[in-house]
Amino acid sequence: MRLGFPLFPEQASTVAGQVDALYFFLVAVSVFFSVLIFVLLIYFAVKYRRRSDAEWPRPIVGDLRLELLWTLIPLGITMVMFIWGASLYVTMFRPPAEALEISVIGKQWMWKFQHPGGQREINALHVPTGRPVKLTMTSEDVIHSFFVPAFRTKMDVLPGRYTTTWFEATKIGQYHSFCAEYCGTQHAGMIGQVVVLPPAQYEKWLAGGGPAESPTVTGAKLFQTLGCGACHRADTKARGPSLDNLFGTRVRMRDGTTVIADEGYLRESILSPNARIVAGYQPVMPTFRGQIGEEGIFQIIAYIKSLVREERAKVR
Amino acid sequence: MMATSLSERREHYLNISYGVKSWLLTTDHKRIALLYLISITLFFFLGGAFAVLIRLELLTPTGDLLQSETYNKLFTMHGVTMVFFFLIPSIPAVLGNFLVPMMIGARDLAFPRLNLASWYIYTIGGLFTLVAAVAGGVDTGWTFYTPYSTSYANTHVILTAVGIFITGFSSILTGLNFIVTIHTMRAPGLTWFRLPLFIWAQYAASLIMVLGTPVVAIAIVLVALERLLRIGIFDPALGGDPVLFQHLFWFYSHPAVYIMILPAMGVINELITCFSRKRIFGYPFIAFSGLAIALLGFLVWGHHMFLSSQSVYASMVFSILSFLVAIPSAVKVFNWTATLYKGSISYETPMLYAFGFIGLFTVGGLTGLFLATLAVDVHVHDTYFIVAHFHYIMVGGVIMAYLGGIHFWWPKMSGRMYPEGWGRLAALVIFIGFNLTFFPQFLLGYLGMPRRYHIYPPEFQVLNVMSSAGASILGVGYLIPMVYLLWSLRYGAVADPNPWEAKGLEWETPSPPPTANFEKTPVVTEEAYAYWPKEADVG
Amino acid sequence: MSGYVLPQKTYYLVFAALLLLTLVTVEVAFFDMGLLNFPMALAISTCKATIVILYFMHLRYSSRLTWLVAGAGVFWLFILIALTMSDYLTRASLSVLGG
Amino acid sequence: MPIGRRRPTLAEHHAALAHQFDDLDQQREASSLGMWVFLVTEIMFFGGLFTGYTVYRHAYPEAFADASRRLAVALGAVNTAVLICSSLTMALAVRSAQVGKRRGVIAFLSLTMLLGSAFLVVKGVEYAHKFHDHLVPGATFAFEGPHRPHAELFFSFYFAMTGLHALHMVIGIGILAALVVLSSRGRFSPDDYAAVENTGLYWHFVDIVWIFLFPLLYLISRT
Repeated sequence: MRLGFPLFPEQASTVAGQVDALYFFLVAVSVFFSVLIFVLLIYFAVKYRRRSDAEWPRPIVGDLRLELLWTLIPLGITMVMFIWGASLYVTMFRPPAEALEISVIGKQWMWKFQHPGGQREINALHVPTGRPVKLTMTSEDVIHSFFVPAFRTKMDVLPGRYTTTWFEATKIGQYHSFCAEYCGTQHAGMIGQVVVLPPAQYEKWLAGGGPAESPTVTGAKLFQTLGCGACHRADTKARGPSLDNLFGTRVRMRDGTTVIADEGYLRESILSPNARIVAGYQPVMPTFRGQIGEEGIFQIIAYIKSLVREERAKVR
Repeated sequence: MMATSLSERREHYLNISYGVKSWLLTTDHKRIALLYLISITLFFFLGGAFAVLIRLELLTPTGDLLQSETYNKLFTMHGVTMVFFFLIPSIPAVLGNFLVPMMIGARDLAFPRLNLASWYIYTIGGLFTLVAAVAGGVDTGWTFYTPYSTSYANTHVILTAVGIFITGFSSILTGLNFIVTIHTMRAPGLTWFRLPLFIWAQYAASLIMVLGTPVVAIAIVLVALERLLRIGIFDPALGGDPVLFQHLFWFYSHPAVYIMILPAMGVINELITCFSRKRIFGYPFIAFSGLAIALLGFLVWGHHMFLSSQSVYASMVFSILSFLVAIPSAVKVFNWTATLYKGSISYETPMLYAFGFIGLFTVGGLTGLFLATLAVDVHVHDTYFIVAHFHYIMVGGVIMAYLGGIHFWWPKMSGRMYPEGWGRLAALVIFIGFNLTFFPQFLLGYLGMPRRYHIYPPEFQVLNVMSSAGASILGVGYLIPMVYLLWSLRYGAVADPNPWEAKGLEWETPSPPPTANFEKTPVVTEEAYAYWPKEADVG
Repeated sequence: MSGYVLPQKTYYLVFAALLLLTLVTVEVAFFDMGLLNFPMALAISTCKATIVILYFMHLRYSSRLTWLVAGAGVFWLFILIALTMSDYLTRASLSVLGG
Repeated sequence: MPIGRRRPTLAEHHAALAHQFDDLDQQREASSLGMWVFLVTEIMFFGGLFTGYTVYRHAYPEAFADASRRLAVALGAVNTAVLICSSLTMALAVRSAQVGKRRGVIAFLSLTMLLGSAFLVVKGVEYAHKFHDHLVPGATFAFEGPHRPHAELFFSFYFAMTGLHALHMVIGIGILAALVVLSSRGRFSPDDYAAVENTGLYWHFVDIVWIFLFPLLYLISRT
């Protein structure tokens, strides 16, 4: 029988099937216990219905073995759920190394995407099948949440920091993307589309939008115009640490702590340069807050990432 | 029906004095309970009216009935009203206030004037919120997430925040009053393990009120301050962290669910034992599982924040702890079911509600496991799955138990019997309407429909129409008791002191009770729920 | 409830101890002990708070229930801070607070 | 609570005995327990602020240390001493009530009020300085040095925490004033001084909050 409406979402990513398997396990456990309780309730209610008003049944105190049984069995089952859920979550949380990196900016009330080649989209996202896609996301205003039901993917998008999520699409088609975190008046209007294309068509689509400048190139230009290179130089007189081969390494701070130079750290260093000072340097860098938008920050970070030489990147 | 019997001329708490002043200045816990009953009923139907409009709008996938702004305000006001002004005070402030002193054989709560003050504080908080609603409403969602609430919303956030802040103190003072009363004012012979389990449940809920509410109070103050003064405690532009607000908010607002459900569980113990004439199965396990829920309930708030950018490690800790809090709830359900075994079961209205509660709470509790499971929560978080889950707990659970309790103790409170046939009918209508309203929302949620959406893709419409249809049945179901309970005040049969042949000190005093509850302080010599012929031994 | 009347001398001794510890806490703040600064300040404050609770607030002479209540307050404060920090201390990057 | 401690019949009716209690012991136990439970809610109330403080101090240690140096440590230390003195006088007031010395009660309560007011005056002076130095968070905030936005966070906590503390002091002084009046009318006796005892508990609690606030705000790093 076919209903005129769906009862189950499409599976269009590599994790969708795994999430659904866990979901069905949970459904099975729930149905089992619900039915158990319902049947017992109804059975007892009928079998032991009051037959005369003078009926006062003999008391039962309780039973330690039963109590232990229905404490320990649920405990065991829930621990299976925990371990299964947590291990799958770790997979869903950790993007594969060779993922296609797309930057996402949420704002009231739209999604802005930029592909590694520089192509931009609003509210629609084109991705290829068979290749992991990593989204690095931030918000220009309030908290949003990027949700693609068909991929079983969701992650909050916060102002002032980066969050990431990833998926690998498996099925060609068009899918809804929603904003799942309430974000104001047009929250329900933040519905977008994810268009999954075969790899060849994706390449064609990338090429079809006219000439685009890659974020790395734009970032290099921004780096120039903002004068970053005046201090961040590779020579000994530099007032700021060199950015060559910086990305992904562990950086020692003045106060003895260390920080991984990831996107979040670079973002903070541009906007609040004095929150953490690299060992051997002085807090002299001015903030670029207000001079550069979220997109520009993405581009500069892309440029700094491009300063990692290949062999080093492989060592990591 | 107008015949006046001798018993009606007996002096009791309702007829000892008349006039508005005798009610507004009363320190009698029973009268204060009725003040609460009236005020929370008003808020319940107000919140219900908001829900009706929400369900009407959701009949169609386009936003054709309401504007976006209006819809956002409606679901916010629905949540604020129902959570802070109905659910949290519902069982504690009405049934708890009425019953706690009577069940432990005391003349009143330890601090009667503080009790009256709690009601005034609640009312003032409610007025602030009502003024905010009338003046144009608030649209942040009942969760007040920053930075939307602090920097972007241009509705009456501060006014509503002040209302919730004030009402929080009413909850704190009620909890404090119960804790002290239960510790110090039990009748001679009434040891902890002879207490009715309703008292244990109220005690556990009171702990949460006292320990959790201040934290949400300060979080809300900080939101209001940030709005007023443009300081940046939660504002990322000034180095603040919006996720910190979520921590502080859920530190209270998750345990708050247990403020609602624990007393509901307490009511169920009383109903199940009375209408199956059985000693409760596994008394100490039920008693301690309540305390376990109160404690563990404070350790799980991070499961609301799995996707908030909370650290993966913290999420794992919160996930495993969330599974642990499910165990004591399961223990309770199994013990209730076992209590029915070899009982003598009758089907009066309160018992029907108790059956409904156990069934719906089982579904609500089990679907909670989906949300504790990290990988599945990623998909269902902030969708209608969540909406369905917490309505199964709060409406299917708490309101069922509340209505069951109201019917059970109605003869004691009013001195009149409600009409049994209508009672059973309403219970059935509510059960059917409830399931039709909220079960489709589980499917909608897994399909991916986000919450707080009034415009949605057309393929979700059929399930939404089912839900709205169910809501109209549910709405009618709630109106029926309202009508016949009021009717019974004048025309109901006069109630005996103990119409259900129930055990418990509250049934050993006339209906309605005298102001001092008991002619002389009762002495307790047996355990609770001693539903057996005197000659039979326990064993 | 403490019907117990303490000798005045006890109060003066406690008072002296509190003033002394205040002096100590100010003094140590002017030494750089690196990572120990914070635990040190906290330890001294906890000492001071403890003697206030035990003697000025008569907890030492109060019922077990009062101990339980006071302990619960401290324990729940610990839950609030510890579980919140379980998030902040284990975030992948220290700099996720954005700035 | 031992079984059967409550007596089944009404005990002697004492003027101070409220109708819902059986005897003065029970009443005293209830009022003391109620006060302690209330203090627990106060711990959690301040607890929210302490949590926020911990989070941000952990995130921005340098900014917090830098901003902390702008506070007047001498004034803070003097205020700590003043508050400890007031706790002593409060404890002595309770003791006087226990042994039934009405004059002692009035004198020590008044002294406590005086010391509490002195604390608030010093606090007011500090606030005025901060206002003058543009260290009050908001539009006029000005902070030289590299840590401006995060220093503003520090001062937000400084004002929120000390402000909430000062509010508790003001309420405490109000209650003390009421107690002085009641005491002079002979309201308290060794049988019935719960109000004095409970106010004492409250006052000491407020003192304890300050004992933590002082090093956390003023003494982060003075080297």
